[in-house]
Amino acid sequence: MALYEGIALIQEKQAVVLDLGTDYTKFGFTGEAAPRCIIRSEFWCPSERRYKRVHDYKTAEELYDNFVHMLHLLYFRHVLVNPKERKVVVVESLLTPTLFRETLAKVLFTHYEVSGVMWADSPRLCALILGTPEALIVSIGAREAEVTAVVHASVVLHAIQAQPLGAHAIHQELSKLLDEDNKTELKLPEQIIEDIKVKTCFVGNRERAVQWATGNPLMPAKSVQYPLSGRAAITVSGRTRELAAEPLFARDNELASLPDIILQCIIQCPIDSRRALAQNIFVTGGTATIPGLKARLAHELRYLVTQPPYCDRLSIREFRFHKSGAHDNSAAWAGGALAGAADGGARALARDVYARTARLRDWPCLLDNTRRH
Amino acid sequence: MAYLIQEDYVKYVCSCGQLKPITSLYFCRHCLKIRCGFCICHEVDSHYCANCLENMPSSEARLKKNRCSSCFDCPSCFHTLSTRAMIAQARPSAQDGASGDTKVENKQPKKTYYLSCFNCRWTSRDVGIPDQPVASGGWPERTNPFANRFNQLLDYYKAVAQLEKQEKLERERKKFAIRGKYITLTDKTGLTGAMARNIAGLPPSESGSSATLANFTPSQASAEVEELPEDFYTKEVDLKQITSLSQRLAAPARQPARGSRLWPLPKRLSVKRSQRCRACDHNLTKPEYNPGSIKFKIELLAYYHVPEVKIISFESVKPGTRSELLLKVTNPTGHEMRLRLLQPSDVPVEEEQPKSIEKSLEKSLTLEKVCNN
Amino acid sequence: MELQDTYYNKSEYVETASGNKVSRQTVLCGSQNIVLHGKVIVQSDAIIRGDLANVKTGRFCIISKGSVIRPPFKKFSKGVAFFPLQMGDHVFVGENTVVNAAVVGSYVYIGKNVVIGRRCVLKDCCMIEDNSVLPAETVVPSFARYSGSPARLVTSLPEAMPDLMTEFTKSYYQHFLPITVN
Amino acid sequence: MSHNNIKILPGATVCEDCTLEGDITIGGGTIIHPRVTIIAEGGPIIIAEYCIIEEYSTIIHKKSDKQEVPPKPLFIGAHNVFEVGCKLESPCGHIGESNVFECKSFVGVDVKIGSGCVIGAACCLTASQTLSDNTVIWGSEHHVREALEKQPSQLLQLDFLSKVMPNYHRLRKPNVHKRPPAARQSQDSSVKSANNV
Repeated sequence: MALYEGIALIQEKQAVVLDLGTDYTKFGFTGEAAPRCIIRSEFWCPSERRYKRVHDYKTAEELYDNFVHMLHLLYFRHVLVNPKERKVVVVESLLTPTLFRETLAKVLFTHYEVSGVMWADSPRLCALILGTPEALIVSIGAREAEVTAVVHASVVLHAIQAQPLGAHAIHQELSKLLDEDNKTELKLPEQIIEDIKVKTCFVGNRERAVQWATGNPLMPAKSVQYPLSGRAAITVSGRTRELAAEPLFARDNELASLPDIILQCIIQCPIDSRRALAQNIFVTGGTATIPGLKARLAHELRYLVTQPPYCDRLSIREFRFHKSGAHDNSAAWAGGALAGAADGGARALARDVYARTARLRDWPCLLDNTRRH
Repeated sequence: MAYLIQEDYVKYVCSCGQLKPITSLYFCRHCLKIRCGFCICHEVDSHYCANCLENMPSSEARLKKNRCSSCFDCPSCFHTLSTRAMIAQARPSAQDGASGDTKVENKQPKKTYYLSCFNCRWTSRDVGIPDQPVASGGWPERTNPFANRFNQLLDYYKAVAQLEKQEKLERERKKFAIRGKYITLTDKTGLTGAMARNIAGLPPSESGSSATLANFTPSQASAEVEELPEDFYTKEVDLKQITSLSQRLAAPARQPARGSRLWPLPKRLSVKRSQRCRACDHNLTKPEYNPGSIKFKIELLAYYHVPEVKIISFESVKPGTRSELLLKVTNPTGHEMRLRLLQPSDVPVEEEQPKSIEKSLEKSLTLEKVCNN
Repeated sequence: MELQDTYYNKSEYVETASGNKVSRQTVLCGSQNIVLHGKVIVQSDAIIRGDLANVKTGRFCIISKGSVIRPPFKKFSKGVAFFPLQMGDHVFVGENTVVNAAVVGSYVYIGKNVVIGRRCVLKDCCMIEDNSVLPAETVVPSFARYSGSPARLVTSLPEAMPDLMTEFTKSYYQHFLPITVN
Repeated sequence: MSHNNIKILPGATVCEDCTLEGDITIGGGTIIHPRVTIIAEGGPIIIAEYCIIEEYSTIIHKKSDKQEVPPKPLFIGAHNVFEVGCKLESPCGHIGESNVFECKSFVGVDVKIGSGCVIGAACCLTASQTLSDNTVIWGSEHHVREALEKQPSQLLQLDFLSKVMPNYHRLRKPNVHKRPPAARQSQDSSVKSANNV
């Protein structure tokens, strides 16, 4: 038996790693340092004659179709391998809707007949990239920012924090500020807003942010003329460039800003792990690439922890940050590539098991998270 | 042809329940059923470059990461780059007219090559890539800045997985030892494990992995976070020098943020696909190997077997009046065909259609089980 | 839908022995260098630049109104040469389209208002959608459907493309009927 | 414009099958393919040397309300290439040298163009803007970048065309034999620069 296992080990096809984000999908092979492709999570829909986003769905059937089209595109246009009899590592958030993951499982197993799927949550995969026992993963994606504490390769589930502080929040603010700059309703398409953000926006340091808020700013950064097709160029003022990402740091009574939820996550973790977590913060996700964001986050954390309500409840004053071993937008993916390559997919849910049970393990489900003897 | 430029007025019911125009349907002559792109199995048949139309064996394609070795895409606009020749004139010596030897050499002007884009006029000189003495290949490659760290991590986790496996085996063996009955010769000597490792090309178990485990250093967090450079607030922004997100993501391994870091992208290969009926595993289409060929070895299209219905003319439907609809039905086969038009009341109630994919999966799974037993 | 009949003014068109129907309102420069292989329709205000280099089309090609078929040039170290332009059978070129390609294969559909850049190669069975721009030296592989500016692959075409194009161009020719206007 | 005043300098190749209206000067070495439309309704149009104007291109000197009297000319520099079906509308002004107006591009009235620019195929510039030298615009989204160097000159193509075109086309004869001194100067300088390339 063992001999056959050995041969199976050799013949096992290189598995693929799939990270299906809201805006961008990362796809590639295990054991490789970077994904083969990072493309928008959308596909050409011939019946509607437009690009359709995978995450635009109303019913489970529609989502099923979206997955089929998207995976077809990924397999046959980008990585160029047969999906059949090949394992998949799916990188997912812990807060992925059940419908989404179950439909994805159905598509992978029944439509593409993959031999196994390893479901891996992104915080633990990010922790793999670091290799430290404790890590506080701050993942700022398209829709949400999620703060997750990983202690000894386990996620502290009750401490997970998530707020809609992602790229979309920035886009909304940016388009509002651009309208103010140009004194008209511009109604720019999402892609152009994104391009303006990528090319011009940055996050200033805390001092400047305070000055903006109090209304007596320093010299604003230089404004930019952004050319548009078919109409006059628009002005992107220095104020807009600097303040577009400000919603991430905006505090109100809810205490739901990005630094707030990081501190709240630490508070909710076991007391003996808090210091280690604060000293192993890892900021990742596509939105974390905005210049200056990480520095500002550090300033805010160091300031806020001295303020109520945190000053009484947390004795931590030192925060340390990791520099990532992968690009920000594909750190979780790279963790998936590591995890998939390391154990050869031994932890994957095999197709025949799925066919027998037709269910996935999921942490909110009592069947999976209670100890059975 | 009308199928490509008009909306699909006439749709056919595929055996899986989807409605599709006749051009995207297949006819399995073994099951005698209509199939569509959704309910058949797609397979990668051969890899080729869509630009130079050269085939690449799939093993080589895997090695080269599905990239053509001679064609490049423009990193700025993603159009195909063209190789252009320049005759380098050895100016200084010609002006000097020094010795006879150099003159003889200069008589053969040296040709050098550079890459240039006809769409956006980007050239390999824009980013300072030196001209090449040969027309194809030889272009320097850029590597992933994180590749080293990734490989370290990979080695480490492989070693961890190995250790885990060993421990597990050890435990199993102990279990067996207690029971006493099931000891086999191979298990006792541990022969197979070593063999498997040997075949797999892994280092012999103990020494190597423990060394990697010992030498591994987890990522070090630091209190310092890269601050935004001070001149960010005062510098003019040159939009032409900052790359767009799509330009960055086109090279997932490097993600250059500045235009001067753009590098020619080796062209991604395309695949020819063959398609297979899921129910009977027979090929529905199989293209010829030659990339330029439009012929198929097997081509079981519904278009060749199923009567085609076309609308010749129609009257708009008004309540209470009869409207005329003129249809043309063509029989593509050389055989007689019987045609029956059903009244709405004759249409049988469809029940099992949406299930058919899962059914076929279940069938194939039971087949597997039979084989295994 | 079946194609509707298109009528043309009988006095406007010349019909050759091989069945080519060529409008008198076209500019056929260097007509001795232009070979239309039969049953080809060239509609009014189309320009075919045979003076620059040879232009050859296969059978059942349709060159619509206002389109320009123009052999491409290439620079060499010792001068410039215009390349002959070859077009296969069953090719449709839409209205106001500019074709600067080197080779257009058979069963190719080019929409209207398209720009095909210099020395492009369109392999057999491909489709360029309306208003697209193919930059110079693009190779469009078989069964590819390109769209946009610059044009990119959007999706693939059905395997029956040769039959569809054959039927389309043939029925276009059959439905291209003369009427006499006094 | 009721009367046409077309001045064709020696060495220019101008097909008969094109529409030229108004006061137009065509420099030596310039080639005008058939079915070109040049309308100088708002003032004279001066096309310098070594330009190529391909089929169905349109150059219009638009009438405008705030026109000066006498109207200023629209001056198009040397070595410009107007590809098939492009359209240039301008009230007056100056187009630099060595620009390429690709197929079906459109340049509206308020656009100022330097030298060495490329207006990509089917790009439609309507908003008022100024293109600095060596600007390249392409695609439906009007991506902009700056080319490293000027667009290469088309002298070789011009050479070929001026030899071949007379064999196949009826041409308009050059009607100005004495070059106006201003034109000569600029031509000389452009020849010099061509030699340098």
